[in-house]
Amino acid sequence: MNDGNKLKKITKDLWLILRFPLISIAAGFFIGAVLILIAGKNPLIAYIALFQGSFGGVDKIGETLFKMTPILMTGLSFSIAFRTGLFNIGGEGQFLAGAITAIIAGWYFQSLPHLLLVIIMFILAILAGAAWASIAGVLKAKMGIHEVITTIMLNYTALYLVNYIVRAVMNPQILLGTKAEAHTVSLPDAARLTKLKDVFEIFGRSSVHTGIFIAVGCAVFMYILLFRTTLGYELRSGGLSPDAAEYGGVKKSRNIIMAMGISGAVAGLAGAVNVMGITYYVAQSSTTPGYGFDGIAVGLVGGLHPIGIIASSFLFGILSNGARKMQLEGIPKEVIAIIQGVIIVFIASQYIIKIIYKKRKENEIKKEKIIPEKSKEEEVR
Amino acid sequence: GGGETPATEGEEGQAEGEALPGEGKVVTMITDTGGLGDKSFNDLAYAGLEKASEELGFELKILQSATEDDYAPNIQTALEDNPALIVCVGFMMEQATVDAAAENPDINFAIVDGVGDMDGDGQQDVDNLLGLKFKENEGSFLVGVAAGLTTETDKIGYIGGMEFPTIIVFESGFIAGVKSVNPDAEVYVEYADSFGDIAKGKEIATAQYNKGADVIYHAAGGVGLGLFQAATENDFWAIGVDADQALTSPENADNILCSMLKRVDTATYTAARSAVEGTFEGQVQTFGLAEDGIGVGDGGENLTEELNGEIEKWKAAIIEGQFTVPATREEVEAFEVPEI
Amino acid sequence: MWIVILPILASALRLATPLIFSALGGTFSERSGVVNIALEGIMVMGAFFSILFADFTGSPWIGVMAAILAGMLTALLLGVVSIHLQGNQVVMGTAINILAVGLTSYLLQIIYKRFGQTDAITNALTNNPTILAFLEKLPVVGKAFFSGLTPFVYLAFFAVGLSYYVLFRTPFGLRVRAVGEHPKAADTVGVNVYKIRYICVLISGALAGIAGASLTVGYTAIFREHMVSGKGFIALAAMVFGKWHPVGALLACLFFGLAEALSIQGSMLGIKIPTEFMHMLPYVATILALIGVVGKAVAPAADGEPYEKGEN
Amino acid sequence: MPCVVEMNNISKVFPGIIANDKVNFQLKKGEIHVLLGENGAGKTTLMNILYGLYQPTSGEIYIGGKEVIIKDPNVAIQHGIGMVHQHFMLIKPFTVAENIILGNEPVMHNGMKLDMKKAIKNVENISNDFGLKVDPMAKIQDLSVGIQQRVEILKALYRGADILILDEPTAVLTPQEIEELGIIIRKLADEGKSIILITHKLKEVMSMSDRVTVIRRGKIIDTIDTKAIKTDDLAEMMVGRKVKMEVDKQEKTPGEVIFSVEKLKVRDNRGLEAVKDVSFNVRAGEVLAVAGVDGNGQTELVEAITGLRDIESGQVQLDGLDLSKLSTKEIIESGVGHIPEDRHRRGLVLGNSLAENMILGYHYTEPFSKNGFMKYDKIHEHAQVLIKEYDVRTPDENVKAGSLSGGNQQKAIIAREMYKNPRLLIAAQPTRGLDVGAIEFVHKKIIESRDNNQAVLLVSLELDEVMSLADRIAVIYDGRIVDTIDAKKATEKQLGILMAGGKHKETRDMNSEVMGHE
Ligand SMILES: Nc1ncnc2c1ncn2[C@@H]1O[C@H](COP(=O)(O)OP(=O)(O)OP(=O)(O)O)[C@@H](O)[C@H]1O
Ligand SMILES: Nc1ncnc2c1ncn2[C@@H]1O[C@H](COP(=O)(O)OP(=O)(O)OP(=O)(O)O)[C@@H](O)[C@H]1O
Ligand SMILES: [Mg+2]
Ligand SMILES: [Mg+2]
Repeated sequence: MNDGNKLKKITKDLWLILRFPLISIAAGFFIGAVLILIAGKNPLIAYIALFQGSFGGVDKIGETLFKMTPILMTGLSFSIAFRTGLFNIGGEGQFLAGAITAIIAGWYFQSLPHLLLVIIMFILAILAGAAWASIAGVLKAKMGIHEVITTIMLNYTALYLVNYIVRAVMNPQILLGTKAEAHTVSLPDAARLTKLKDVFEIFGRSSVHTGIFIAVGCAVFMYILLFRTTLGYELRSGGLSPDAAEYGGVKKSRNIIMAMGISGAVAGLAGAVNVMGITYYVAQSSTTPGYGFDGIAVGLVGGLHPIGIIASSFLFGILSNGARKMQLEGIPKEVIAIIQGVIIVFIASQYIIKIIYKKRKENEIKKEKIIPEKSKEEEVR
Repeated sequence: GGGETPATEGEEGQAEGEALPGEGKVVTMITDTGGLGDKSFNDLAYAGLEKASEELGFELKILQSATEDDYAPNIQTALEDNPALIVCVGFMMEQATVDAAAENPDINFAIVDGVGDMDGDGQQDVDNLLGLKFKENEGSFLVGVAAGLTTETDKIGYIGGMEFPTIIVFESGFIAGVKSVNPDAEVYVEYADSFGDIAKGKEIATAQYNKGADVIYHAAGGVGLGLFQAATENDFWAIGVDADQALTSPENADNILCSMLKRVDTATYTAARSAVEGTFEGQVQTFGLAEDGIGVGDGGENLTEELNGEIEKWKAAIIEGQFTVPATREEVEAFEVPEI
Repeated sequence: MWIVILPILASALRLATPLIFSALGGTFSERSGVVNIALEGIMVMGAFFSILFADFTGSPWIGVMAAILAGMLTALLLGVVSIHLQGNQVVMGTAINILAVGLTSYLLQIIYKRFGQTDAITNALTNNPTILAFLEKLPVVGKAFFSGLTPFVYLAFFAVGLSYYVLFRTPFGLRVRAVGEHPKAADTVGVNVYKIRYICVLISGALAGIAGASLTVGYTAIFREHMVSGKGFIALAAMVFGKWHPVGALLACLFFGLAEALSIQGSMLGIKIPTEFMHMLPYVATILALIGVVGKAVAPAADGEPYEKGEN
Repeated sequence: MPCVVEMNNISKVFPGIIANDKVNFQLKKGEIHVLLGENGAGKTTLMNILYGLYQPTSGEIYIGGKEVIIKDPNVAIQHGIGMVHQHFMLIKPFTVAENIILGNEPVMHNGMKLDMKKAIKNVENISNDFGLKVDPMAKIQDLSVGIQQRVEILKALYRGADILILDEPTAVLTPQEIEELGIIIRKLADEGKSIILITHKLKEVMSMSDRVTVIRRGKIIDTIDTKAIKTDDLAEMMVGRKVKMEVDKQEKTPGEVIFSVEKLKVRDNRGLEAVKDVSFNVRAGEVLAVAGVDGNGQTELVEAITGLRDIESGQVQLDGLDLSKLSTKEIIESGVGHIPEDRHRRGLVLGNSLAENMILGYHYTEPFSKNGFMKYDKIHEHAQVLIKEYDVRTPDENVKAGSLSGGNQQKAIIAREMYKNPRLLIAAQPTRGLDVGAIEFVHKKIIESRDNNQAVLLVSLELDEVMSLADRIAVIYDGRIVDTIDAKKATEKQLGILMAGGKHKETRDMNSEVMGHE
């Protein structure tokens, strides 16, 4: 094959992979444009703002990467469980568990050197997220209690538990003796993740921090775990066909607990990365942070595949980051939510396109009169 | 726009052609996660800035934060316009604001509901930051007086949004006010753990009413709408917060005894004006009864003359400094009803 | 004693009402094989549109109709994508949840020119229906219990009974359950799988729409962003808890409502534990109840599986 | 005799394959017409077209001489066509009556309410009319396959079917049940119903049918009077070559007992005792067949041995090792190979690639896995070798296992299990639904295994299979081994009687047994 043909093939493959998402994105933006018009604004200006906000320089890209960091991780977290046949709606709670654990660890080990401290915080947050998710995992594995119920309930439980810890345990009033605050003590500098802008000036004002590497690392981890390791093979098999996996010597209950645990671990790590990278403390809140739910959308849009999830979290990052600039142009920020929703709708219904392709293929066959399968078999005989 | 908050309309019409001092300048406001429509400090802050913008001609931009980690990036985005002032709303944003102010000494910042003292030394940490603090305990004290004198059952309710220190300030002032005029009254204190769940607000209010409460005060944002609904249905008194809620919820005006006013709009208005006119100074401005930043609103005209008189009496005593209004539960414990 | 308990029961019923409608909606849809993660979003739509129309027409009942319609239209979206186009039902539900929040906030700004909330309506359906007014006159229970009920509470119980009847006593119900268990088997005896699923998804939308209306027109008299905040998901959990059965869903919702009522009134009952733990009660209690009482819940066999007609 | 159904020039194209190629098919009134062909020949497809489940790519259908377009099953039902599908179309948690009336329910109160009383009455009526005994109130999930099939037939009759299509109805039945089915359909034919019977069992063709149409690779080979043809010729027409019907089995002296089951008790999903005090043993180089009607505890027995189900009490020993407390994984490791009865549910992860499926069960062992990582190059190599060796017909090893035909799926499973070179090979219903070519292959492999000195436990209800493969036959009935006999001495009749419930009972008593739940 010569180079020209190769290039053609690559472009064709790329198109095959990207056509559904691209059409979906186009549809989302089209409907968004209509809504912007109705709101009496100029869609062109809005979208220029959106892309400037997300791509208008390295610093803007940095900001997009920043936005993408937590949702990439929760997207991975959701997908790992989903691939094992578990619907983990509990990303919110596991995220919170990781976040508050990072705070606690950061406080009690604050005298340790940076790298060691960070690693300890990560490990503990991972364990906390895993433990929180494992409640649902164990209840499912041992008692058959549906994980949808338990994870939803555990989200709220985590929220209120964290609120309590913020108010009555890790509050500066209690630990430092200063006035009461609606948030925990702040992480010491040694417990914070480095901002890229502090190392590379080119990142300007953006908030992106080294957490993005951890997030991408998680994607690589998930890829290797699912598609390269024996455990991943077992998890996937269990997700696709629990009975067959059991037949193959894979324990159902172990699979469930492992999958929930790993899923929770990634979400917990996401929580830690988020406090260590940007907020530095956990505040009392009336609602869960939302990243767990975003992770569901990100994971599903990304086709539950690590590479797809990197792409979809990047897309969501672009949208929510670009929304800032759009807001400055006076465009309702809800338009972005609607665009996101429409994109997901179209990705969900990519079947339309599949049908068209199927029909086309059938017609081709009719024309060419492909020889039936069995005549090949005859040759073998 | 930020709704029907009671920012007084720009009366002084500008003469045609006269260049406004704010022309070409930008002021950006950043909300906390409550966002616009909270009927509280976000809306009020916006109303004050809108008024200033109309009068002074600067361009007002707004950025709403969806999550806590939007605070810093939003400030960074705002900085790109090189604005005359960045107004950050809500104590939750204090840390992010101080950090950004320290990094950008040439830009003026204001923080609503915050001081800017993150290291806890009692001093503002940066010079280019204007802290706008309110003494909600003072206003809550006065509506507590109204409640204590109005109740016939000697049972009074209080609904807080979340058990934040800043919300406990309302609770403390209110209880002190009630106790000052009606030592026998019992105050039911309940937190909704939400600022938006109207249904929960209505349930709590109904429960307090069922236990005999006939005046209920809230510091719970949207949850308070449920209180108003319950008050109207069962015909008891509710007390509003932040804005004059008899005006913002006119359907319930007949049952809103009065409201604890927090003039965030006045504060942001003055801040914007000083920034545009070049008189901005980094400092802490405290708004209490004395500064007219806190007050009692009676848009429903439900306060009797007698009650008004009592409120005025206590107000004068506070302004004169005859006693300090408690702002924490410990201070309420230690509070002794002053003789005035 | 009753004077304390009865209002709590009334409160539990009020809190359970939106959940009941929504969980019933979920039951219809999932019994026919369509997973409905979109309950939350449909409730948001119902809550918003009921107030919008009640406000503009002055009639709360028109508001309820609007909620039903809005719910059905939203559900139709779920239907078209997940039934006809065989899209992923979970993805679609997630999309609807995002869309509903975005769209209502957007419309709020476009229509009310304001953030956050609509106007309040003045004639919300919060009083006992006139024909049942006599209940309020009963001694003790009248004032303490019945006066606290809203028309939607009665309607919810009626809806449970009706749903049970429809699902388990009518030919339609038999077909619904068949389609949810084994769509191909239903197809081969001439049952139109798509039609049944569409009808069920629409019923689901109507019920979740009413759930939204019961929250606003039937209770708070106003729509505010984030006021649904997770109730659709709780309803989803209740549906599973109730084993995809209308009566089961009812019991699960009542259980949850009671726990929530207790958590709200807890401190007034003299229970002195930190408020956060009080608010945790309904969620923890649900988990404990599942551990203690209820065994394995088995979803309809074809729940979540798109059905490709004929050629598969 | 007039033709009730005429299918002219029917073609059906699926992506990548022509399932029916200009097929012409006629069904005469009152006849039993067998449609014969290998796996994947296009039989089901043709019948699905007649029943309105598929639309033909081209061609016409005439019913009673009139051209019709059967756009969906409703239209087929209106034209008096009923179909019993290869994979039963029954709703497991529903009762018999509910299944039968579905789509055509008796109602009261103007259609507002199901009239279950009437439904049950109706079902009882047709059940009596046609001599197909069922309990209308029983849940499908509690019924044996044979009874389930009756329900399927009743479903069609309830809808007034005059033309009855039975797609591989005998694949899951015992000899007695098959015989009974033969009587039933003959009776139906005598009453004027026209019957299309799909099968690839030649014996049945000979005994049951009036005419037979042979289809190969989507094309009709011929339609002939059954009386005018011999079995061997049919087989040749069907597969296009000579087939050996007999299994080549050499005499062999078995070795020591290496596998034994003692006083085994196992409960089924409903908690009832399904295996009651079962004891038997298998020697090296011996095939022990457990013969029995489906639902007599075989499933539970095999699941218990392989660790897929908890053992209530008793012992299972392989080479002196007690398996009863071990996990599935440990049991596999101790040298058990298992061809499961349900290849879709147990045998394959249909959504995984063929290559990934061909290591299931030893996926964690070297060389396929090392230090917790999968070695995909080794895995693919392995799959390619097995595909070649076992003649699995597939484009390559990367396709999803679910996209293979049933026979090829079975070959893949056998290849995988044989590769382990197990001490004990459990083969449960290994040829269910396979065509003669495929069966020949599977049988050859099982005998190879035995000749390799492995112990083979064959669980089957196909008497031919049992008799030709086994050295000893243990007959299981109601969870007990009722007798164990030397295969050389066993007769079909004797086995049939044993399978139906004991030495002294008559065959027809079986009916009351399967009916026996109130
Ligand atoms: N829905 C479908 N899509 C694509 N191909 C199909 C479909 N159904 C059947 N086929 C293909 O059509 C061919 C004929 O299949 P069909 O089911 O009619 O065979 P059959 O004769 O019934 O075989 P068996 O004896 O195994 O039941 C096979 O090659 C099969 O793979
Ligand atoms: N959508 C499809 N695409 C490709 N092949 C299909 C499709 N649906 C069914 N088939 C194939 O059609 C063939 C016939 O289907 P059928 O359900 O009759 O299975 P079968 O060959 O009889 O196998 P089994 O004995 O396991 O039931 C199978 O080979 C199956 O893999
Ligand atoms: Mg300081
Ligand atoms: Mg077939």
